[in-house]
Amino acid sequence: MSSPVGENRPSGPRELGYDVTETKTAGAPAGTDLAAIELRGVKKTFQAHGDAVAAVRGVDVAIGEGEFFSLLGPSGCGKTTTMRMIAGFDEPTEGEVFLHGQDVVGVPPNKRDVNMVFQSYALFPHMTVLENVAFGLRRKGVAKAEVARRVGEMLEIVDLKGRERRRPRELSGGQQQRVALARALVNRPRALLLDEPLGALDLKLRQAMQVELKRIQREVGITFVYVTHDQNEALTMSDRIAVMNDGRIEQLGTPREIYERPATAFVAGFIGTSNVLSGTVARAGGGRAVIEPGPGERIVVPCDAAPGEEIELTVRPEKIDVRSDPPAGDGCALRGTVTEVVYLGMFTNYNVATSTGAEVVVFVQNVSSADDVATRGDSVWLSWDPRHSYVIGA
Amino acid sequence: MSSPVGENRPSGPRELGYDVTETKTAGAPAGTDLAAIELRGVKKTFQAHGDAVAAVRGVDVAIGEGEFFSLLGPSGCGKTTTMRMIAGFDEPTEGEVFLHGQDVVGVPPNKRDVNMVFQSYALFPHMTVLENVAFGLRRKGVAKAEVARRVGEMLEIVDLKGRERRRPRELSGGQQQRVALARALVNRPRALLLDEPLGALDLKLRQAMQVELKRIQREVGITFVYVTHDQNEALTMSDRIAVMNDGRIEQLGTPREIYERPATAFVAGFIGTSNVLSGTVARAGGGRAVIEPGPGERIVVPCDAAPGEEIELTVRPEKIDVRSDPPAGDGCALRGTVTEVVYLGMFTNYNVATSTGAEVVVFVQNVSSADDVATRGDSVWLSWDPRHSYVIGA
Amino acid sequence: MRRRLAPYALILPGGLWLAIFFVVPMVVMLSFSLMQGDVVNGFRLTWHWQNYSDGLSTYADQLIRSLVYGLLATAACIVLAYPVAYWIAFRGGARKTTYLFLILLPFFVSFVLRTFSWKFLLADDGIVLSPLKDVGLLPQDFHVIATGFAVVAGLTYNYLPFMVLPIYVALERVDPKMIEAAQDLYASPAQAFARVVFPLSLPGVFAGVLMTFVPVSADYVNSTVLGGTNNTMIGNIIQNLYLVNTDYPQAAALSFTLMAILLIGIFLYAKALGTEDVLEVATR
Amino acid sequence: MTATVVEDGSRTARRARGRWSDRLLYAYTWLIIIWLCLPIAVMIAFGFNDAKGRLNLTWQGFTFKWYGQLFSVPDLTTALVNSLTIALIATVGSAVLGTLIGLALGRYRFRGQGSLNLVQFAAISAPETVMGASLLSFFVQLNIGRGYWTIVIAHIMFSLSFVAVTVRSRVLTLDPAIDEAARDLGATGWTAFRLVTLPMIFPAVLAGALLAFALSIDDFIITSFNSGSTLTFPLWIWGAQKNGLPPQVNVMGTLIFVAGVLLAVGNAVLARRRR
Amino acid sequence: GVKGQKAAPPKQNDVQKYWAGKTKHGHVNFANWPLYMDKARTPLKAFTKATGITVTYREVISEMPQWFGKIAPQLQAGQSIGYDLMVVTNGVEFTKLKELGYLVPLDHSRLPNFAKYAAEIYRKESFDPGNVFSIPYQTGLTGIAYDPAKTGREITSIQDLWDPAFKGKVGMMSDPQEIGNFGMFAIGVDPEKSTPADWKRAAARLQEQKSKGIVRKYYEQDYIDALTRGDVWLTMAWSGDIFQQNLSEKSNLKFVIPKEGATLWTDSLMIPKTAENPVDALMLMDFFYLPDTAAKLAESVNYVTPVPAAKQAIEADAAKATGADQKSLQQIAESPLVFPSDADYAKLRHYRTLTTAEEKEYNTTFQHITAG
Ligand SMILES: Nc1ncnc2c1ncn2[C@@H]1O[C@H](COP(=O)(O)OP(=O)(O)OP(=O)(O)O)[C@@H](O)[C@H]1O
Ligand SMILES: Nc1ncnc2c1ncn2[C@@H]1O[C@H](COP(=O)(O)OP(=O)(O)OP(=O)(O)O)[C@@H](O)[C@H]1O
Ligand SMILES: NCCCCNCCCN
Ligand SMILES: [Mg+2]
Ligand SMILES: [Mg+2]
Repeated sequence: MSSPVGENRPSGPRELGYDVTETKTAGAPAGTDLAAIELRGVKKTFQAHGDAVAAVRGVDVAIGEGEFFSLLGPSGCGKTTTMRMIAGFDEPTEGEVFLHGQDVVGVPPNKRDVNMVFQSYALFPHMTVLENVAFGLRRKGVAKAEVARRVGEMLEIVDLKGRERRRPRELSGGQQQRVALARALVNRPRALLLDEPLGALDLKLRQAMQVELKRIQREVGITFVYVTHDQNEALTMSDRIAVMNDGRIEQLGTPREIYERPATAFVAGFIGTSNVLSGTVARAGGGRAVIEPGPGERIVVPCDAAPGEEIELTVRPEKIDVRSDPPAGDGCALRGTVTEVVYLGMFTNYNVATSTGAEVVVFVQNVSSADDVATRGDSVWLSWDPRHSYVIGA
Repeated sequence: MSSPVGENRPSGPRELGYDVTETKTAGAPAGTDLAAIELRGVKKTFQAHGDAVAAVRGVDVAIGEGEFFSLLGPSGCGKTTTMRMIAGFDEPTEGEVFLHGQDVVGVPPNKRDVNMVFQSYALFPHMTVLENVAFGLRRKGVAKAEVARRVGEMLEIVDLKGRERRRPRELSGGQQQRVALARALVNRPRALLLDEPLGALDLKLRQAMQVELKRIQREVGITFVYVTHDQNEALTMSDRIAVMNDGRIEQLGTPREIYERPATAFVAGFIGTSNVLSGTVARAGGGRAVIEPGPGERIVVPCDAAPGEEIELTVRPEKIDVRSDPPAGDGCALRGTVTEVVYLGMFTNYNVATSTGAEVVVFVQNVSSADDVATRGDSVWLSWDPRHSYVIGA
Repeated sequence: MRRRLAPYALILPGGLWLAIFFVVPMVVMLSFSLMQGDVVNGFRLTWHWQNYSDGLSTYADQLIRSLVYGLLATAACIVLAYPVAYWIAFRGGARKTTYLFLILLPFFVSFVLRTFSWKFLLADDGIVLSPLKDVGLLPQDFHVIATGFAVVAGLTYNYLPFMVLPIYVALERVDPKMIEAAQDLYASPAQAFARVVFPLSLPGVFAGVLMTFVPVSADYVNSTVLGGTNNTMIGNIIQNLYLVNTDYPQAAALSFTLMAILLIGIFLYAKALGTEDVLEVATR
Repeated sequence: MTATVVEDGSRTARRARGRWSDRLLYAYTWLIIIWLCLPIAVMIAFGFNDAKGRLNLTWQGFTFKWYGQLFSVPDLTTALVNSLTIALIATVGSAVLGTLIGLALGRYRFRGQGSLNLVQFAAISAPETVMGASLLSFFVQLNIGRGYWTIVIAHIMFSLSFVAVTVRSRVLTLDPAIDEAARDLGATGWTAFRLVTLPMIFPAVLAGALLAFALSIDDFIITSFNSGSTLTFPLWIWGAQKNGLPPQVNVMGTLIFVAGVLLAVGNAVLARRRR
Repeated sequence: GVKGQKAAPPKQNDVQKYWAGKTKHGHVNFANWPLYMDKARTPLKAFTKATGITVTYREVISEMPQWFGKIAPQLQAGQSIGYDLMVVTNGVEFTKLKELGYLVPLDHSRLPNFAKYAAEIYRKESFDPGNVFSIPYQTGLTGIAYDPAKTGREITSIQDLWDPAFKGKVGMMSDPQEIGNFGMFAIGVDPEKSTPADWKRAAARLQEQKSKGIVRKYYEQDYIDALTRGDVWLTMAWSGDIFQQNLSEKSNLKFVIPKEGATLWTDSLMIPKTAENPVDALMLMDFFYLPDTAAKLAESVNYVTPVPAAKQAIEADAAKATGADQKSLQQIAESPLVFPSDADYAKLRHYRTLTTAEEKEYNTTFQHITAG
């Protein structure tokens, strides 16, 4: 299910609030459309205890200049391995890696123009913040004054001015994170690879750092390749997301594409909560199929199924409306009984047992606080726009 | 700001979906209304390096039989210390602890009829799952056959049948967590104390375990005292929540009370996201004050402020509506410009710069996917029901 | 590819050193143990297995005595060291390192010198016994030196820190939460110790035994300095056979016999303890 | 409820539960420490004994003269110098070789690792008598005469594994990503080792080296097998003891002791400051 | 296997072959027993003054078998043992050194003092007839030393070493030959004429002494330390040691020749074949035969000197001295322990010469006791 190279590459201002146009021109030589990073048919097999473990089974992807690109997927799906092949710590068993159009297979990490931010930060504990950040420049033989200037600038950007002489252990988790970022960014790499850079932080700090990271990326305009297994993080920050599973990319697209139109059942299940309903098509026509589980009930699905066919469809919990009387119009309508109401502050979670046999989860935003839409045991009607019923892969 | 003893104790079926009535009668001797756990004026001061550290500054609380009670608060606020005084690992410097009506100050932990689940589980690494779970019963001298029966039953409940012979390190994090739970529950304690039992798990597993824990509590009907610093966790699971800060309880109430009517600025800030607006009262009357930041704009606040008074109010992001034209009626209305739109799957986050000077965050549930309510740079109107403007502490 | 060779490059010098000066000598000694002859007429490899049986029968007393002394001293070390290690690990607080340092102080004085120091302290007419004899508390011919007790005590003294350290390390690793968890589950403090703390510290005891039992059983300095006519240990014999009698075959055979017995003992002990991987514990 | 109500009078007592067992353990620990240090105290004291004859057995008055005549027993001085130089060479040698092995064992998985571990385990736990004897057999077989350098060889041989084990356990706790980070930032393999890995494992190398030094300077049994006619401090004491140890031995023992203590304390202070 | 190196007896031209081209280096390393020269090393200073050769003197020998075990491997490897001159007792070790060819044949043309002053009996000792490899340094006896304050009575007999009253307070020697001899005396056998059957009986007697806990320990040279400390009250001892100990420690120890007899031994000077400074060593050997040197040595160690002319020298010294010194010098000149009469010699017994084959049996028999 991996997308052909470049197919999904963004070609203008993103639908997201973040304007990346400026950074694109800043980061890449004008007039070229070379991808910052390109993987072609990349596979990686490890030999472990005599067994061959296929960590990456074939990845094709092109990441544009200045893009915030996320790799999202469950533990062990090959995210880190993909990243390490870009950085040069592992060499692909098969396939090619291009950095700005140049094949870099065989080039050692210290000769690649990308830098990495490790999950554990991997700060040098015996060096001060300053020495950590200056490390890369010094290795490149940059002049002393220049090093000082650039490090100073970078510490400004990550808001660590005044802590130059501290050692990593004397910093908080968030500060350490920023040192790791500065240490990589100060080298002005073609691309920055971040492997779950927020994985070790607690929720509050994590959220704060997400905002920070995004700000910094916009400021420096460098391509970010971001690994996470946290879907919220990926949705919040990315221009595009590649959802990986078992060594392959299952879907590649903008956050909205991935959330609203998951290409596979895996993606649907991995991103957000989904209700899965199934039934036999009663009527069909005009690109729509209708299931009628009971009197007055109907599930309308935009698909080409024929009557009598058994289909399976998906609806997101927040798309569903709960009401006490049957909805008007010809949208989807389903009757059920509330089995569970959990108040979650911003919204309330209702579990509704429906006549299809499936228990449907509904999220209702708590716009009004006084009264709940329904309580446990209530008989209710669920309704939603047929556009939100989708058949996976269709 | 701590509530007087018992004041907030639930006295009937909770507003929550969880029905706790059955467990109440199961857990407590019928006819008594003794609290399972009661703290009266409890203070704890530690001597550290010659300094006196006041960890708990005066806590009064009564926790009912069969209740799921959470202690929520930032790191270092005294949650663990409070818990340890209930379990008997620390003795209060002042005040009394009652377990089911009996003063237990001075009673060692092994003589208290409560059990604890530790954050790190504290499983005995040299014992099998079975030995771990049987440990407490054996210490109490329960007959062999009885031990076997009860341990078997408990392992069934926590879904660990068939792993009796494993050692803790051979189990996954979630399984270890369940062993810890079983080890405590099998003793049928009066109350179970859980100190951030999910703190070490990753997000996905954490969510799964929340559901599991809640199920088990309902099944066994034992009082749970639950410590967490994760607000979502507390909201999801608790019958009542005590929000602690700096050694004191700031607010005690149901999740809804705490979320919708935070008693202090601290609580409001700690639970969920809040917008804070301020302005000068233009008109007042009928228990309502109105601020008029600009033409056609008004913020209505249910409070007794007099005209000319400067007031500060709070609105939750999900209570606010975004529209392109001014709202009708006499609700709150505020004009602003969208500065940021972040798509978050279930909902979209809008940042709106308003004429009050404050940037207001609005969460809009993504009921319809086709079009965003607004895009960056749009001029919009925000509106909300005056009931949702509240002045903290009022 | 270079990565795959890297570890070999790293271990090469040290590995060679161990191979040439430890492994090969062991093999040479093994070959010696099967030779016959003497320095004057030379030694020839005749696969003379009798060296082993001769050694065993001639020096059975010393061999057994060494093992008994080794066991006694090791046991004494455990009994004496455990409470100290326990106290430092759980109650040492901020002074932990200071206490450990005090325990290690004797190591800054030569082992031989320390042993002579005891001989001096406990001399028949020395500063401890002499006053007691003078006031008639002890008979004139009472003595401590030149007894088995003195040898075992000396061994215990010299190796005690080797027992304190590993037990301390193991106890230090025991999460205090374990004790609380046990008490929470109705264990009295004594039960919490017996069922949780002690079993968890066993790897430390094991490491301590490994570090004391072997050297103690093979020691000869203590028995020479503090022992009498009936306290000769197998170490003395081996040393004598090598350095005095130059009877290399017999010495080599005895050395191997000793080593085999000690290793078998260690493995049996490890088995009994349930330590799955002896090497893992030992080389940790 | 298992808890029984206790009368109010003992309330404060109940709040602070008794700790008599702690006090007992505390006293016991000090007793052991005193026992351990007693011979040292005696050794130091008799370095100040104004002994008149050949034997330094009974207290005959206080004097500093032995400190003045510290080097008046020429062989003793030679032996001490031998001991010190041998210990230094052996320390450096085993620190270098052991560190390399420790790095390999901690960082890589490779064929032969098991055997290397086994050999090291054997080298650590083989009885000294056996090690000394086997090395002697080896030298005898090859017709290599014993002396200064055979002692050095033996000392490196038996301390090497201790250094390797110490370094290995430190390397195991290192985040491998740190080395990769250095490479990622443009450092070559050697630069990464020099600037990043070595400084991080240095405390372990130092600890291992100190251990090696202590083992070497104190070794008697293995040395006695392989010393030929070269004397070290322990060997000299052993030989000289037969007709009474001169007070200079106490003085030198005291000085070595004090130096060792200062070294250890200095190291600890340094480590604390570095932290 | 390791080659044996049994050497053929030296032929006449071996001496020339060895000494040809050897020159004086101005330095010599001398290995000796403790308590075998005064603390000031007077004879050595005189030697340096006379010849310009400096001497490194070390008291590294305290028991014969140990010393042999220590040097044999080096000598076998053809390496220096660190000494050019050493003092070795007659007995199995000397025999082995000789047979293995580890000793330098002496060039008697360079030993004029020996030729001139050595007593006749020392020129034909059975262990080295013709002094091919060795010339005597001192001879002495092994008897019993005791602390009368502790024993509370005179000690006169070997049997006193078996007295249960001294349980745990008796010292015996660990050298198989020394202890074997005493065992033999105890059962009334002349050691020199003993048979393997006698060894067994003697060993049984010694075993009994050990089993009863009478023996404190089996000592080398360190018996003297134990005696002085009070660890033992009576012990086998070498004659001169007691004299010196009394001198230096102001102790009141006594030495007796037990009525059953005592052994006479000879400690000889010899040059190991790997010596680096043989010429200087040979010069020092000869220097000890100057009557003056011999006298100084006898005055300080109180062993039997092989130079009869030393007696006059001591008497001359006594004449010059005054008071207590004079008295003690006179005592030395008259002491049977320094200048035994022929009658004295008759009472003394000699070591039994053992072949390599006998040695093993002999050693096993007695080591079984001492290495208990
Ligand atoms: N050096 C290695 N040797 C053998 N197998 C490996 C190695 N590195 C990774 N693997 C395997 O390859 C697969 C992919 O691993 P990878 O680290 O890329 O996953 P990931 O997506 O980063 O997971 P996580 O979210 O847990 O970090 C896993 O099955 C892992 O066990
Ligand atoms: N044994 C102790 N000695 C000294 N101070 C202590 C001790 N235990 C806790 N404190 C202090 O008491 C305060 C409260 O600690 P407590 O562990 O109860 O916090 P908490 O709410 O559980 O925090 P967290 O969420 O981080 O676990 C803290 O300031 C802590 O440093
Ligand atoms: N103190 C000098 C003693 C010399 C004794 N040598 C004789 C040894 C007889 N075995
Ligand atoms: Mg990963
Ligand atoms: Mg806590």
